[in-house]
Amino acid sequence: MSKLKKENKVLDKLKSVFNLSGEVKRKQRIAVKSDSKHVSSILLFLKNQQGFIHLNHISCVDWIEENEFELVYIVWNPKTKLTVLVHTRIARENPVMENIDTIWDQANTYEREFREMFGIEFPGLVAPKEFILEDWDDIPPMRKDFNSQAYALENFATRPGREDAQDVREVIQKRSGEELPDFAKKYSRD
Amino acid sequence: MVITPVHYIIAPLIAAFAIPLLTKIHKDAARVVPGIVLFYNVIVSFVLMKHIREHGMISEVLAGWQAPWGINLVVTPFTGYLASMVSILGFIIWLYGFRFKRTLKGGEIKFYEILQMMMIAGSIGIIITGDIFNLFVFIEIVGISAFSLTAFYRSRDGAEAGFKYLLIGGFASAFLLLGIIIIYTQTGSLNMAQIAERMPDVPQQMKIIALIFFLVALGIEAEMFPLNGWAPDAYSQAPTPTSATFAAVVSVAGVYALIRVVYTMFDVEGVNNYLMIMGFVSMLIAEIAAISQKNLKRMLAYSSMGQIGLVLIAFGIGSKLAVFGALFLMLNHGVIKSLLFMTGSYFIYNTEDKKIKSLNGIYKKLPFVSFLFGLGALALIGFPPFSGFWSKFYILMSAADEKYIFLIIGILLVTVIELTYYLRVVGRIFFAKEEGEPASHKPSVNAIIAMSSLALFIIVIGVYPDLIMPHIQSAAEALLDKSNYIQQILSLN
Amino acid sequence: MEIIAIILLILLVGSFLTYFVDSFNKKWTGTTAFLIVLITAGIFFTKIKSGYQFNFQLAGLDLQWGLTDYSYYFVYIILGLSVLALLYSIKYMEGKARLGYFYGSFILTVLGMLGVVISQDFVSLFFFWEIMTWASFLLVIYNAYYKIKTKGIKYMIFSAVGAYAMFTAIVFIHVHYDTLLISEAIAKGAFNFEQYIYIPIFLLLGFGIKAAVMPFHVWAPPAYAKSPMSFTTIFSGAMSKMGVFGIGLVFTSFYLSSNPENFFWVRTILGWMGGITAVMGTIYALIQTDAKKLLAYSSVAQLGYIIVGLSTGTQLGVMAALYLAVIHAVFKGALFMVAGAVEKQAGTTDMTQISGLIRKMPYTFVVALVSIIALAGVPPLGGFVGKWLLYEALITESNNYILVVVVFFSSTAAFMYSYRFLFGLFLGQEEKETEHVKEAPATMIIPMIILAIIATVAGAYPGLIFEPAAKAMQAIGFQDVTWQMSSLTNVWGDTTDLFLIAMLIFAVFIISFVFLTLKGLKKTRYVGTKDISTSGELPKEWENLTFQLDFFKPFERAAAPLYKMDMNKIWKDLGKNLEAFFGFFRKIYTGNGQTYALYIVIFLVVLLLFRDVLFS
Amino acid sequence: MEGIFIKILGAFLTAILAFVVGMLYGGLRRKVIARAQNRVGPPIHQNFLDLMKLQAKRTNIAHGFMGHMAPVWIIIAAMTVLMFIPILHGNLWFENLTMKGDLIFLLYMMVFGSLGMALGAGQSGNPNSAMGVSRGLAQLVGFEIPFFLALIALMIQFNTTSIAVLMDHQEATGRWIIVDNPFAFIAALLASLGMFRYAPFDIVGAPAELASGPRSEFGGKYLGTMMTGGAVFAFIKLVMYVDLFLGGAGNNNLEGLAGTALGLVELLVKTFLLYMIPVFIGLVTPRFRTEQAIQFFWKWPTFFGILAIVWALYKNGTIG
Amino acid sequence: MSEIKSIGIPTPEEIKQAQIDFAPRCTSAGRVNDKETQGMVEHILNFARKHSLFVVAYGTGCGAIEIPATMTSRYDAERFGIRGAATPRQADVMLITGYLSTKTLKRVIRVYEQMQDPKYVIAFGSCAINGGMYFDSYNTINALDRYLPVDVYISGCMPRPESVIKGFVKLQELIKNGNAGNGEAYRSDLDWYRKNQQKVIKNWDFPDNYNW
Repeated sequence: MSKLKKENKVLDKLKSVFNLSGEVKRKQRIAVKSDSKHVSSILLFLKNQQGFIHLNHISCVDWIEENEFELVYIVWNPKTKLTVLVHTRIARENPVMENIDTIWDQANTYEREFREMFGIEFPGLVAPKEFILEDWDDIPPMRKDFNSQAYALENFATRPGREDAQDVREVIQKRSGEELPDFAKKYSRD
Repeated sequence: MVITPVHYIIAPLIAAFAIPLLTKIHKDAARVVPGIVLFYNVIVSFVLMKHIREHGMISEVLAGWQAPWGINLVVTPFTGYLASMVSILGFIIWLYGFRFKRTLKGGEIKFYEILQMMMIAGSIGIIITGDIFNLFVFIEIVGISAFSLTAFYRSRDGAEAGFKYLLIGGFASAFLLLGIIIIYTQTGSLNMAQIAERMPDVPQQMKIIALIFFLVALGIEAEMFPLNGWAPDAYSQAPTPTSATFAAVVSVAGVYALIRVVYTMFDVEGVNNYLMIMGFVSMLIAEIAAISQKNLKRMLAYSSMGQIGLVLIAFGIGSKLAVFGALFLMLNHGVIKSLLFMTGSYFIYNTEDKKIKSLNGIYKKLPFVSFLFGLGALALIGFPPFSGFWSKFYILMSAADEKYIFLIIGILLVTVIELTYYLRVVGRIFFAKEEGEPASHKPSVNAIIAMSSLALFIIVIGVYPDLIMPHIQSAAEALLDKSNYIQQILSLN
Repeated sequence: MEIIAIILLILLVGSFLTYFVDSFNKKWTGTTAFLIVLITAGIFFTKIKSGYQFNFQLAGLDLQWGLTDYSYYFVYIILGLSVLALLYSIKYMEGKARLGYFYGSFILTVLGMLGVVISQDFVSLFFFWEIMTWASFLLVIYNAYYKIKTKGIKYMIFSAVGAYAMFTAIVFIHVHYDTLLISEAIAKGAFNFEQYIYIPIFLLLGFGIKAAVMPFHVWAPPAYAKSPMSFTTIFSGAMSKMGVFGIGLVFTSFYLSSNPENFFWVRTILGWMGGITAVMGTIYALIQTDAKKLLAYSSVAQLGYIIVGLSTGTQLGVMAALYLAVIHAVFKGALFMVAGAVEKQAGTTDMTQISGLIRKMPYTFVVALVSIIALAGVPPLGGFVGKWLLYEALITESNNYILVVVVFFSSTAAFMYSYRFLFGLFLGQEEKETEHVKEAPATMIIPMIILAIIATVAGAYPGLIFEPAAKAMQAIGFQDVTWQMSSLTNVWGDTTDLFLIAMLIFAVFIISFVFLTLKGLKKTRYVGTKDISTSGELPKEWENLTFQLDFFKPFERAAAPLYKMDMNKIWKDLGKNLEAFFGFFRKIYTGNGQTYALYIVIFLVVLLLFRDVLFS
Repeated sequence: MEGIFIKILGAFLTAILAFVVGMLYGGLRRKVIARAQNRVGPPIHQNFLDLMKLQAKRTNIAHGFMGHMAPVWIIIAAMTVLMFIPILHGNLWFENLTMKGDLIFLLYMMVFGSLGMALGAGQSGNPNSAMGVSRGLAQLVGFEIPFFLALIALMIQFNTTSIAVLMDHQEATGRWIIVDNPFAFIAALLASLGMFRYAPFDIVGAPAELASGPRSEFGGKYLGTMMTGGAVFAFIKLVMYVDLFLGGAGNNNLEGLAGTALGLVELLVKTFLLYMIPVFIGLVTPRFRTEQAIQFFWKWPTFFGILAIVWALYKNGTIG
Repeated sequence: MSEIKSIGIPTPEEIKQAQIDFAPRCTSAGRVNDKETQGMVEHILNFARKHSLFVVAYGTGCGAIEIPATMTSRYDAERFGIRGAATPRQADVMLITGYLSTKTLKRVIRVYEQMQDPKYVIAFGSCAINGGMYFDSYNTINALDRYLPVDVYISGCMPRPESVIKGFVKLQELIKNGNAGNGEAYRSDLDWYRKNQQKVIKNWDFPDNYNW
């Protein structure tokens, strides 16, 4: 424990200020979970008070079973070399998250991507509507309920023989007459 | 000879007394009678000019006393020329101001008309009198009319300007009287011809001191720097016809008095240089001051002072060509500046304030007046083919004859300054975007006639100066021929 | 009455007549003006021959009007260009306000210019010079609604300074040499730079300002650019040549002189001033974004060449100057007309606003192309001849090797703005804003085409211009001027045959054009300017593919030191400081009566104290 | 009559010679560069194949009249300049219509083509084209100055503006002008680097920056014709340099065909050697920025140009 | 994961139809340049075309990095007359280097149409052939020759420079035989291509007229 003094200090500080749960994952890495309402204040606090001046990344995970999106904000302190991951969850229906590109300009890019790929709305986000996709008219493609294969089959002409995207391993096995190696079975589609 | 020089004086005096009475009979009499009188003066001028061309100069004595003891009126080609010029311009200014009353806010039309008439008559008196004390009297007549006219609007600014004028005019009178006293004690005469004759006997110091008093006193009348502080205020506060009169008539009379004293009475060395230097300084300072003026009438006033400076320079050069140029310029300045004041008055009448700024695009409202103003401005700067060109041309020629190279360059540079501010105004009038909607007062018929005749004069003389040049030539000769003047007056008796 | 007086009277009366026609019927104003000048030109060219003289007296002065071969040469420019400009003007000015004012002043300007060249005495010269100046001033401020205070006045102040410098010189000629006749003054050696050096210097100053020589050129670009284009045509084409005319007159004594060493300094300085004018005019022309301004600066540069040519004083040099005077009037007249046509049809000449007019205004473009080629001095058009003469004069005759490089630099950099003009207005992207633009009306096209034809013919047969130019040179002191109809020869005997060049170029042109057109004729497609390879991107309507701003930025960076010398700023600062200085003097008039009284007293006391110094 | 016929035929022969040699030199350049980079490289006749292919394109796109005309200007300039430069001195067949070149005329005629092509490029509306033109014109102003200085030096040293007279002079004295005025040669040589537009002065068509600049909208027959013109132009420039500084070619005493052949060989050797200078410099240098290129020309080359003039004046007896 | 629908396998009829759709456009039948009809002049010109291939490399995917390698001294593509061209106007060959997203396809079509006849297309890698590992991606097209006529496919993921050169040599062979250059086929079958293209590119804003 004594080794992770810096980490614990930051975590304690955060816990004392905000109502959140969290843990020190490992050296130089702290993960906290918070309500989506408080994320911006936590980030501001980290940036202004604790010296986490750099936003590394924002990532989004679609927890379709729990009907939630998880957003992870990763910030970094260049002096202490600590990284804080701020996890938060928002509802999957009409997802709305607070816009933080006023805190870090580069957040704008991530938020544009989430808006396009997950359909999360960021009120007050000023950016062109289209980011990577052009003329997209389906549900956002990174959501897990989006069926990419079906979409591809429906929209793109497919080379004959590849319509169903069969698992070629069996064919290989049949042709070569060899047993499939274990690692190949492990990643089997079924 | 039925018409004599005394008619110049008598007619206005009688009319001045008669007008209040006639006003009782018909209220328009106050406006018509001065016109008749001034027109009569014009006739007198023509008759007298014709006479002196045929028979030589006239010296009329008053009340039977022969010169040098009595008061005498002298019409030489020189004085005759100036008197004619003054009377004609006076008449045109009257014509212009004929319907003047409508613009009046305070004051009474009859006083205005009487004072205006007296001012012109007094100026003529200054020019034709041969007696130095009489000169003083006429200067006082002009001065008093001028003070009252300056304060005619009874506004705060007008009163202030009138008071300033009065104050400085007081200095002028005092110094003039001092000078006259010194001269009288030394020569025992008040007749200019006789003074001139006896002048060589006067002690040098006395002569110079008397001259200095004359120079300062008459310098005030002739608007010489630094004695001309009254002028901008007086010009800008007086009614416009009066401003025109100041420029065209009163200043001419002032310059005449100065020149008469310097050229005829005294024979002091260095006066010419003095006139030249002071003339140049007046011109320079006046034009410099004019360039930053925001008020149109003040700008024109400073411009007048500059032009008078140029006249003084020419008189300072003193050669025949220079005097010729100076006389020509006096005429041109009278005509052109009257035109500018007349047209400028219509601009001011049509705007709320007297600012140059508010003249923007007034061309569209008053095309003819603007055209005349532009013409006047170009003529005053001295562009051919207008009359202003020739006078400036001859003055510069005479300066070149005397090899005053820096003077020439100086005059031309000052002309550039003059050109700058005049063309700025012209540019504003014709080309700037108009702002606001000032009331449109179209010029009346009499004003149009007055202004057109002046403009016509400018163009005609500009294209064909030979029309007027012989008269000016003889006038210049008469001025320079001092001994002839003395002899004629003293032997004619 | 003398025929010359009648001609001037026609113009004078015509000026007023036009003014009144305008208030009568606006449609006929332009036509009236055109007819008046056309009639004048007709009478002039039929009735008056070179050598004509008319003596008379005015205002006590002996005056003389007349025409030498030299002045007749300039009459060609003035009247020829004026007639074309007025023909052009009819449609160009249609629908504008104050036509009477415009045409009245226009004719007065023509009167002034004609007067200047027919004057054989200084008083008339100055008289007409001033008429020309103020009449043109009225036209310069015709368009400048906003910048009246700076733009128009600048022109007038510079002109006035020049005119007054000239005037000073004139009075001194009168004083020192007791003559007002130009020929007598030259004969008496007034311009010989021996005694009274200031006389020719002042005269050169006066003429030089009109010819927009280096430190005094600042009035020219705004004045040229702001005037209505139909007037700029003669403003730049003919009126600036009046300065050239005058310099030629003054230099007559140089050309005649038996000891030209006297003139070494003046011609060196003037030549360098011309060279620097050319360079500065050029480099400022190529950073302009307004086509009119570009042309205006270019005019300044071209006048620099003419001055250089005059200052060489050699046969080829003066021939170059006179030839350039005509050819510049021709192509620059045409170019200003082009700019005017574009302005009229497209509403602006700002090259950042419009582009790609070539399909909409093909005839205008062809004229612009021909004129620009002539301007750039590329063979086989007329401009090359002038450049050739100038270089050969500088290299072979006047041995001014560095100056020739300066001139060459200027004329090479002129390619840049030549291209910029064509590209900016006619080539490049066809934007939606210019879709409505149509070809200019015929009366505007015809004068342009006439000028373009002249520029073309002058390339193959420069002798047509050399002939009157040679006569003119003989009138200002050269003997045995040689010239050929269609070839150029320098003193070393090297010949360039222009007719053969023109024929060769024409033949190659036809062959390669036919080859290129006929080959795969059916499979060659003409597409719009939106169809360009933009890395596969499809240009959107709103996307800006026009490259117009900072067009020559690399050159600007490379030549940055040259751009630091901004004459305009120096003059502006001077003006501001002077006004502040004047403001100080104005404070003398405090408006307080007591102060004034104090002045009087002090003045009296001072006079009394210094009475012995002042008077005696 | 026969003389004229021979002249016209000779002019055609010259044109063909210039074309063939120019194209071959282009191919040679590619080969040399390839060998220098330790690879095989294209065959020497590669440029002919390229040209043939371009001319054989079935479809062509032009962006309007000026775009269509752009190659025409280049051909005009190339042919006219060619006709003014003597290929072989005193040879009956290669005198090119005997239009002995005036240097100032040549100077102006040589920019004719670039300007015409610039107009065509301008009409395409491609911003890259205009940008390339802007750079090209700026560079032109750069290298014309030293080149002109060198020419002036020659003019005043030998009192002529004609290229033919200069050749006569070299033949008469037996001394090349490179010996008489080496500084002029240096200045002109440095200027020629800009004229050839190889690296480091290939800023006009810089492929990675401007997508080949003015040419970006030309393909097929237009590009092919431009290539032809460019090849002829390269040859002309080389011949001009040889004529001016290296004594020209064909000054042998042999009669008839042998003399002509020897002269041509001499010409080819000289031009080839001269050509290799810009090629080798281009091989080892990266690209300048535009302003750097201009400033380069205004520094040392201009200095050498002025030195050349001083030298010429000294030799001429005007000074010193 | 259960929500993902299973994808129906196309019926044999559909497969047949698809094969018919592809058939005429994948082979070299119906070209303007049959070997039988090819005259002497055309033969010579084809020789020139074969040896002078100006390449516009559309770096769509990972194959873009293989092109510079191909041009280096080690592989020296220039000896075949292959040379980079900066713009489609000058180019003969277009290289599609790798997977092609729908967004890129639009640009590729534009570039292809701006090239001048005769023009050739070489497609790199399995992604360009059949979608490769992105076969089920929502934005990668699977069969390039549905949208553009392709002359040569180079298999591999990615093909090495040797393969690329092999592909070029194959193309040269085709050119020599007069079997390459599908510009005119594209033009004549434009409706079919347009239909396919418009299916992928939703917001179709190309100019109406086809621009060679």
